[in-house]
Amino acid sequence: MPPVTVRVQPDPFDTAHETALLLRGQDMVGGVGAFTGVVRGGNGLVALELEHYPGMTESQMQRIADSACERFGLLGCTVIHRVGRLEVGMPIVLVLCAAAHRGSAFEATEFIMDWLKTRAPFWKREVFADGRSAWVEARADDDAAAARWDGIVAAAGAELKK
Amino acid sequence: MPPVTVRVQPDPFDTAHETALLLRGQDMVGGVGAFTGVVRGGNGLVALELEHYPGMTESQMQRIADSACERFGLLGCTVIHRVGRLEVGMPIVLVLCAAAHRGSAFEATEFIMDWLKTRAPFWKREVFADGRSAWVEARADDDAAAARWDGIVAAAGAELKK
Amino acid sequence: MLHILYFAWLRDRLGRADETLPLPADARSVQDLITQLRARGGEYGAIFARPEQIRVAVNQRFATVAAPIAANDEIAFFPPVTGG
Amino acid sequence: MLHILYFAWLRDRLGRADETLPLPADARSVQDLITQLRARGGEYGAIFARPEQIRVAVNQRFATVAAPIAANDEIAFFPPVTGG
Repeated sequence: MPPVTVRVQPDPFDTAHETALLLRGQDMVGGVGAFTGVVRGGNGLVALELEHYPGMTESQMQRIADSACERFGLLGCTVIHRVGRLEVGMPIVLVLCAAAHRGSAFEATEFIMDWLKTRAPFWKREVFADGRSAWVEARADDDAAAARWDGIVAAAGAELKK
Repeated sequence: MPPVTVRVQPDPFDTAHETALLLRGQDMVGGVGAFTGVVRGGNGLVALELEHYPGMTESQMQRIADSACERFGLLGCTVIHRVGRLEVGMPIVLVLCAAAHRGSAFEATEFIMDWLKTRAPFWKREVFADGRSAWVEARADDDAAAARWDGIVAAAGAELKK
Repeated sequence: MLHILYFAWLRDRLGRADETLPLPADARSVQDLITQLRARGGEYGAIFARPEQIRVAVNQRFATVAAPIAANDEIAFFPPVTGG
Repeated sequence: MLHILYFAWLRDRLGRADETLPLPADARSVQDLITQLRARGGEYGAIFARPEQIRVAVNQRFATVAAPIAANDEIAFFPPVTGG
């Protein structure tokens, strides 16, 4: 099996360090696709507070990372998701997918992000400058993006209302 | 205009540093798409030697980065391409695209990579363990990938045989 | 005993993060448990009257209302996720 | 004067990275220049007899064989690119 790292942590991550770890000892990697999610401001937002379901989060992240390795023939995969209070402009999530060719690296990175947005048990609360806070609602277009990937994602996240 | 950085250099790049620069002073970025190209081994390859067309390379990279910003509504873009001798496992190229939403960050990163593969004046020579070396030939599937992006890429790279 | 977990606004509105209770006598599925919780009335009644706004996991895997439940299961209720 | 540049295997085979020559009398386009270079014979003849394997840039922009050329232009010949 290729090297897979999944972590949930309050601390920042170091993209360069994680990329170096992913490449270490490998000589058939042609490219690493990456995505860094960032707290986007606007409307007086000052921070997000992220909570998750300890245990389930990590096991689900491991499953989807393994599944991405198999589906896209990855040579390695790293998924790190932060929790706790994160100010505007701070990185929240990092996905790295190493592959022989760039096409599968790009596809796998998008696949994992779509999955994280719709099937990983994290919840965000928005905290505003005036002291208000509110739970973020799920977005229909995230569900649509995840639906592109057919059976695998759907099976991983069957909904209550069925 | 959003911040655009393009560079051609023999030295390694620092992805974390470049990402931090791209995010500095911005508060509407929701995600950064990234791709790191790496020297892939196999068949006794020990290194690539990359040459380029100084002047044209930088101006073409600037054009495509500006065009990606406009086409995908990017909030910033960084493209760094290394030249000279690069051993197996070493990073060659870095593309970072910052956007409000992940869809455009992913698309722009792929767009720029497809363009670099087919329209940026770089050439690779493969150096093998037994001392042989050979220029890499262009790949038809890279042309096909670039063709997805229609007018913009085609116009930037009209071929001699027309 | 069932271990029941609540996350995000379910936890806020119910005022608890988890509870432990015996497997109800007639409860065979998640739907049976939802019916029992709804019968408590108050915030439980309001929340579990609208199962379309809730997701469920049984033993840390997403599940449907039809999923069977058994003693010692961990059942989690939460809103649609918003990570990434 | 035209400044002509050669890259990658064109430079290797021609044994030079660039040359400067007066705009040939009848040369109005890249095609006219290619015809002149081909007429030199030897490696020039062999390479410029097969323009489909060559790309060209005029003043650092990709161009077609139909592109006009003028005195002081920088004309570059090279194989299809392989960066990224």
